[in-house]
Amino acid sequence: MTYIATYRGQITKIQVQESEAGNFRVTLGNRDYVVDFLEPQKNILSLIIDGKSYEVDVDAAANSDDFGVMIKGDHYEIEVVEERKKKLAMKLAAGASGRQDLKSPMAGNVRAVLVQVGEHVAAGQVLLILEAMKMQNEIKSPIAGILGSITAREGVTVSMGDPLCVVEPIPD
Amino acid sequence: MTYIATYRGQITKIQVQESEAGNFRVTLGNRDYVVDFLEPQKNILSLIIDGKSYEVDVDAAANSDDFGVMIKGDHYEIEVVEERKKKLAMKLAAGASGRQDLKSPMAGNVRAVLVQVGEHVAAGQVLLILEAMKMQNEIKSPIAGILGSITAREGVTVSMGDPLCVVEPIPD
Amino acid sequence: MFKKILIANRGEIAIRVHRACCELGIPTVAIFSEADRAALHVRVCDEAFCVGPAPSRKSYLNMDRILEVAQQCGVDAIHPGYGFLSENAEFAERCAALGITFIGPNTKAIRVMGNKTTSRVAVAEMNVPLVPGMKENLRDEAHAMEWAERIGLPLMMKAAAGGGGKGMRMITRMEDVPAAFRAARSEGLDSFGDASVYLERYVESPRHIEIQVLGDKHGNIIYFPERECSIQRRHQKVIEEAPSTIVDEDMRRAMGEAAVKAARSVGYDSAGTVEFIVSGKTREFFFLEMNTRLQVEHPITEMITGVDLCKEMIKSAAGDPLPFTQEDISLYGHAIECRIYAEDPDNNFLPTPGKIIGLRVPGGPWVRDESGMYEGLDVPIHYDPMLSKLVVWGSTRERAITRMLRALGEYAVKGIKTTISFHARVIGSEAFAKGDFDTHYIDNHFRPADAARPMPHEDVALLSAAIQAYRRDKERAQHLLGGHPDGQEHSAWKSSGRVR
Amino acid sequence: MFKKILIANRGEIAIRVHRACCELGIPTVAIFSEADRAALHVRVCDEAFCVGPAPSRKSYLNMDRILEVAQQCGVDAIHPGYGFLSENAEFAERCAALGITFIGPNTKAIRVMGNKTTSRVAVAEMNVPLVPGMKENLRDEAHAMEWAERIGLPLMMKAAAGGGGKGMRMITRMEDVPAAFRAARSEGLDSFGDASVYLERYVESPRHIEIQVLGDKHGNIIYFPERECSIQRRHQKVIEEAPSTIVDEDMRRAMGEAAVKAARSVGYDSAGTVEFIVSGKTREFFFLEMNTRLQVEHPITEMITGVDLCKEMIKSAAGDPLPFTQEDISLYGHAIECRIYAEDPDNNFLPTPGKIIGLRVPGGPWVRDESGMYEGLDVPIHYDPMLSKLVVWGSTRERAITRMLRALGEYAVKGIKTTISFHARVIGSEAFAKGDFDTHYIDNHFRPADAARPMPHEDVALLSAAIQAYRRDKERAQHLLGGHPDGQEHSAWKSSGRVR
Repeated sequence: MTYIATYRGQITKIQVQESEAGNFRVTLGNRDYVVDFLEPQKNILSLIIDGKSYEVDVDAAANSDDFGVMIKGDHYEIEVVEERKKKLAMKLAAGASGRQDLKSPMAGNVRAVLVQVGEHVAAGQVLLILEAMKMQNEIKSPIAGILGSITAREGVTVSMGDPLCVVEPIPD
Repeated sequence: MTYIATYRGQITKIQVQESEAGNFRVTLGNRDYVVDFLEPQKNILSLIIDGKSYEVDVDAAANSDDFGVMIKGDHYEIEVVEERKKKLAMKLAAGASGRQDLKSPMAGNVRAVLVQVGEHVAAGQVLLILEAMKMQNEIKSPIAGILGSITAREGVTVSMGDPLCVVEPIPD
Repeated sequence: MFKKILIANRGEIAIRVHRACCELGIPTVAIFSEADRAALHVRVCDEAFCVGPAPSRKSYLNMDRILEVAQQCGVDAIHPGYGFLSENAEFAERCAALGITFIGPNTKAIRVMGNKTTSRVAVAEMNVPLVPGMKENLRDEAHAMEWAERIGLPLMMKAAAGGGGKGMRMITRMEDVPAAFRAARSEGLDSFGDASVYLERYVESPRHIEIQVLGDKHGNIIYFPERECSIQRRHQKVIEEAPSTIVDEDMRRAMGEAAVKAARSVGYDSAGTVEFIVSGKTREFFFLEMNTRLQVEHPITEMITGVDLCKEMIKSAAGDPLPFTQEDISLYGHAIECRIYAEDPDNNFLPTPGKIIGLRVPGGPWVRDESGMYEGLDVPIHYDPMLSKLVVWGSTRERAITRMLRALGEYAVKGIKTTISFHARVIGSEAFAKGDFDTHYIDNHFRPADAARPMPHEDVALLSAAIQAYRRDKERAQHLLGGHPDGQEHSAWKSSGRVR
Repeated sequence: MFKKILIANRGEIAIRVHRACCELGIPTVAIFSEADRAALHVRVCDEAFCVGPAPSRKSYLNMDRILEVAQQCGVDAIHPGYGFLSENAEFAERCAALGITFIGPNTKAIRVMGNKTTSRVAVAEMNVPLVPGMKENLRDEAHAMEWAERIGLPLMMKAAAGGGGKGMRMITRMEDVPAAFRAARSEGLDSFGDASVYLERYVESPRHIEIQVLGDKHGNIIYFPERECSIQRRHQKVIEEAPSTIVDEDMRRAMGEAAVKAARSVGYDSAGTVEFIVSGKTREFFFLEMNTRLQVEHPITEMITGVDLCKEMIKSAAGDPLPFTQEDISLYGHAIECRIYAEDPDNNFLPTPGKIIGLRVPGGPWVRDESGMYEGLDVPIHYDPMLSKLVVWGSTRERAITRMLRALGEYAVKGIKTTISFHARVIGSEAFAKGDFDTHYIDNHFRPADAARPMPHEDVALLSAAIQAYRRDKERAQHLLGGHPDGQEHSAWKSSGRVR
C-alpha cells in the first residue's frame, strides 16, 4: 500500500508492506526500513528497527487521516492519506477558496463572542474567548476577511474540533 | 432482578434494582443498601455506600457465573446466579454423581502424568505435576476413586481452567 | 490526635493529605464536585460526599455545604490543602465555631499575611528586609507620583490583595505612573474585590527563593533550607529545586532567621512559607509575602531533610509540640520538582482537558510521583490544569538533574498533551545546568517559535503513522468482508479469565 | 566511562540497570527471549536483540548468542544483573577474552565464593567467624559420622555448590546422618551438577543478616549498614529491611569489618554481599556465603545511605576509584522492601501467570517502585514469578512500617493474583512490629488455613458481584434486542480525539 504523508508541509511517499505478522517493510522516499512491530498496549507501539528500540505513541481520531505521534517526548502531527485519495483531494483543493473554518483547539466554554456575521475582521483580530481550566484563551482570525458564520454561542461548552466560526476572504 | 450468591458455601439472596443511572438499590438478605456506582476503569468500581467509599475490583470470566472480587487487598470468590437458573442447577446437582472434573488451577506446562486411566487413586494422591515460573506444583486427587479419563499430556502447555483429568467415585 | 479528617480539596494535594492521614492511622473524608465523581481522591479516601456542581464557588468553595458534611460525618479537623479555602480566614473561623480544627495557622496570621501592605507592616516591625517601598496603600494619583519619585525607577505597582501575578504593573518611566495606578486598581478590584494598591522598587534579575517554616501551638518555629522557585511561566512556578545554587550557608541561615521572624510577627503556628525576592546581582533578599498553608512544592523540602511536612503539620494542628529543634534539620542532597500540566507547550500552552487513555509513571530510585491521574481519567475543564508533580532526589544537583531527565523520559501520559517534554527541554538547557536564570528565564528563552525546532525521530514518526494507517485500512477491508481480524474486540464481560 | 552497555537480564533488574546507565548517559542494549518481545525492558532500552527461545538456557543463558550480539552492536561492557549469568565465571572470562568488561568482580572471586567449602577456607584465613563445621567436603558416610560426632547436634548437611535452600538437610538424630548424606549428595548433583557436601552446626532461631560491600580496582573496599533478610518463605527472601532490629552500632561495625575481610580474601572489586547467619538467641554471627553480584534487595541500602549502588558498581567496573570512604557512609532512617510475586497466597502460593489488565502503582512520599510491569503485560510462565519490588523509606522503623502498609494498600494489580495483600498481613503483624522473628517466621505463622480467615467487606463484595451480574444481564438483554447499551465498544481506531 502506498501512502502520502504530510509533516510540517513536507510531503513524503511511504510504501508499507507486511512481510509477516509483526514485520513490516517500509520505504520512506528512497530509504528502506525493516520494522519489528508490536502493539503491547493500545496505541503504544514497540518498534525495533535495525536493533534500535523505539516506543511510539500513535493517536488517530475516529475518521481522520491525522495522526499524532509521540517519540521520546516529542510530538509529530502527521497526515497520512492513501495515494489515490490524496491525488483526488489535491485536485479539489486547487479549486477551493481561501475560506477559513475555525475549529476549537480544545474543549472549553465559550466565554465571549466578540464579532458578528458580516463584520470585517483583521488578521490576528480576536474573534472569541474560550475558557478552560481557569485560563482564558483568545481565538484569533488567521486572515483578514469577512465573518461568514458563527456556530459558537456564549456560555456554551465546546469539544476539541467543534466548529466555531467561518472567515471568508474578501472577494477580489 | 434476583440473584443467588454463594460465598464460602453460604448462600445469600440478593435483589438488585437500578433506581437511576449509576444508582442501585440492593437488598442483601434483609439488609438494604443504596449504592452510588461508577466504573471509572474497566472492572474497577468506585462505590459510595452511605458515605463510605470503596474501590472494588471485579473479574468475571467470559461465560462464567464466578466473580473474583478484590477489596482492600482481600480476595472473595463469589458465584452469582439468577434465581431461577440457580433452582434448576440445584435440581440437576441433586441427581449428579460425585464425579470430579479436575481443571488446571493455573497456566503451566504438564511436567508429568503419574497415573493411568482405570487406576485406583487415593484421596490426596498426586496425579500430575504442573510447572510454571520455575516451580513444580502437584495436582492431587480430591477423592478416592478411579481415574476416568486424562486430557493432560506430558510436555503440553495448559491454560488456567483447562481440563486435566476426571476422577470417578468408586461405585457403591 | 484527630479521629477523622475532612480534606477540603481535590487532585494531587487531596491525595497527598490522605496519604499522610493514612500513615497516621486517621480516616479521611473526601469532598467532590459533580464533575469529580470519578476523581482519584474520591476513590482513595475512606468516605466521600458530593458538595455541589462543577464550578468551584458552588462546590469546593461552598463553605455551608462543606461544613454541613463535616458535621454530618463527625470529623474533628479539616485540611484545606492549597488554593480554594486554604487562606480563607472566615472559613477558619467558622470551623472553630463548630469545634472543628482548621489545619492551618491562627486566623490573625491568615488575615495579616493575606494582604501585602499589612504583612509588610507586620514583618518590618521584626526587622525583616522589605523590597524598598510603601507600607500603606496609595490614596490617589498625586500620592502615587510622590512615592514614585521617592522610591525611584524602575518600580512595581502592586495590588495589596494580589497574588499569582495579577494586579501587577512594572513601571520604567515616570509618566506611566498614573496609568499603572488606574490599571492595577481596576485589576485588583476585578480579581480580588479590593482596589488597594501600593508601590515598591522593581528588583532586577529577580530570583524567587522561599523558606518553609513550621510552627506549633507552643511557640516553637523552625525553618528549613530554601527552595529556589525562579523557573516560572507567566508568574506561575513551573520547576522548583532545593537548595538554590546562589545560596550559601551564611545566606541560608540569614534567610531562615528572617523567615522565622516574619512568622513570629503573626504568632505563626503551622506549616507556612515565607517568599523572598532575591537580586540575582547583589544577592540581597527582600520579603515578598507569606503563604499561610502547605505549598505545592513542599515535597522538595521533604526530600532534602527527611521531614514529612504534611504529617508534621497535622500533628502540630492537633497540639503536638514540634518533635525536633532547628539543630535537628540538616540539608541532605538535592531535590527538583516539575509540575506537569495538561497544556500543549507547542501551542502557546493551551489547556488540554480530555481523557487519559494511557499512563506509565516513572519509577526507580529516588523518583517520587505526586499525582491524581489514572488510566481512564477524564481531566475536567473546570479546574487548575496541574495533573501531577514529579519529584526527584539526588546526592548532588548534577545527579538530580540527570535523574529528572531520566524520569521525564519514562513518563508517558497518553490521550492529552502535557508539559512533560517541555520540562525536559528546560531542565536539559545549559543555563539551567549552570543555575544561571531568573524569573524571566522561560518567558525570555522558550518562545512559541520553538515549536518549529527540528525533531530527532522524524523518520520513525512517519513510518509509525504509515503502519498504523495500513493496519487501520486492512482492518476496515476485512471488516467489509465480514472477517474479524486480529484486532477483535473483547466484550466488556470477557476479562482476564483469572476466575475458574 | 563505558560507551555502551549490554544488560544480560530481564524484568525489574534489567530496568534498574538501564535507569542507572541512562542517568550516567550510557546507551543500553537489551536482550530478550522470544517470550519476552513485549517485556518492558525491551521497550525502554536503546537497542534490543532477540537471543533465543523462551527457555532460559536457550536465551538468557545462551552465552554464544549473547556475546555475538554484544560484539555486533559494539558494547564495551555487560551488566549481568542477578541470577542467570551473574555468577558464572566462565562467562566473565569469555567477556574478558573479547575485550568486554564484565560488570562484576574478578573471576577468582566468583569461583572461590561460588563454592561453600572453598569460600569457608578463604574467609577463615581472614579470621571471619564461620558456622562451626567443616572446611572440606565429606568423603563418605563414615567420614560424615565422624564429623557429625565432632560438631554435635543439631546439624546441617549442605551441598557445597548449593544455594536457595536446595541440597540442605537438617539433622536432629545421629542415626539420620547417612540418609541425609545420600539425599544432599543426590540433590546437589541434580541441581548444581556437583555432589560435594559438608557438615556444619545448625544455628537455632536463625536470622539472616547481610552486609553490602563495594570495592574498586584500586584495593578499596567499604561496607554499608546491614540488611535484615529473615522474613523468608521456603528459604526465599520475601521482605527485607535495613537496618536490623537486633543490630546495634558495635555489632554493625563488627559485621561490617568481617564482611570487608571476607571480601578482601578474594580481592573483591565490585558490589557484593556477604551473608551471615545470626543466632537470635546469642546474637553471634557467622559467615554463610558471599554473593558476587548486585542483590535483589540492594535498594533498601540505597535508601538509608543515599548511595546509588547500581551506578557506583558501573563506575567501579570502569576503573573509577570509590568516590567515598568508610567514614562517608552513614545510616539515615529505615527502609523496607516487599517482593511482589505473581503467586496466590491463599492457594499455597501457586504461580499465577497471565495478563495484567489493570495497574495502579503506589506513589507519594518515600515510596519507590522497582517494576517490570505495565498495564497489558502478559506475565510469561517461563521465568521467576517476581513482578516488582516495593520499597519505602521512613525516618523511623515505625514510620516505614505505616508507610509500607499505606503503599501496599494503594497497589492495584488486576488480572492476576499477587502477594500484595499477604505482605500487608505480615508487615501488619505484631511480631513484625516488635522485630520478633527468625527465618522460620512465615512458614510457622502463616499457614494455608489462613485463607479461611474472616474477610471484613463481605457485604460489599457480594453486592458488587451482584451489580456486575445485573449489568451483564442487562447488556446481554439489550444486545439480543439489537440495542447498544452504555457499554458500547469503541473501534480500535477510535481514540482520544486528541488530533484535530
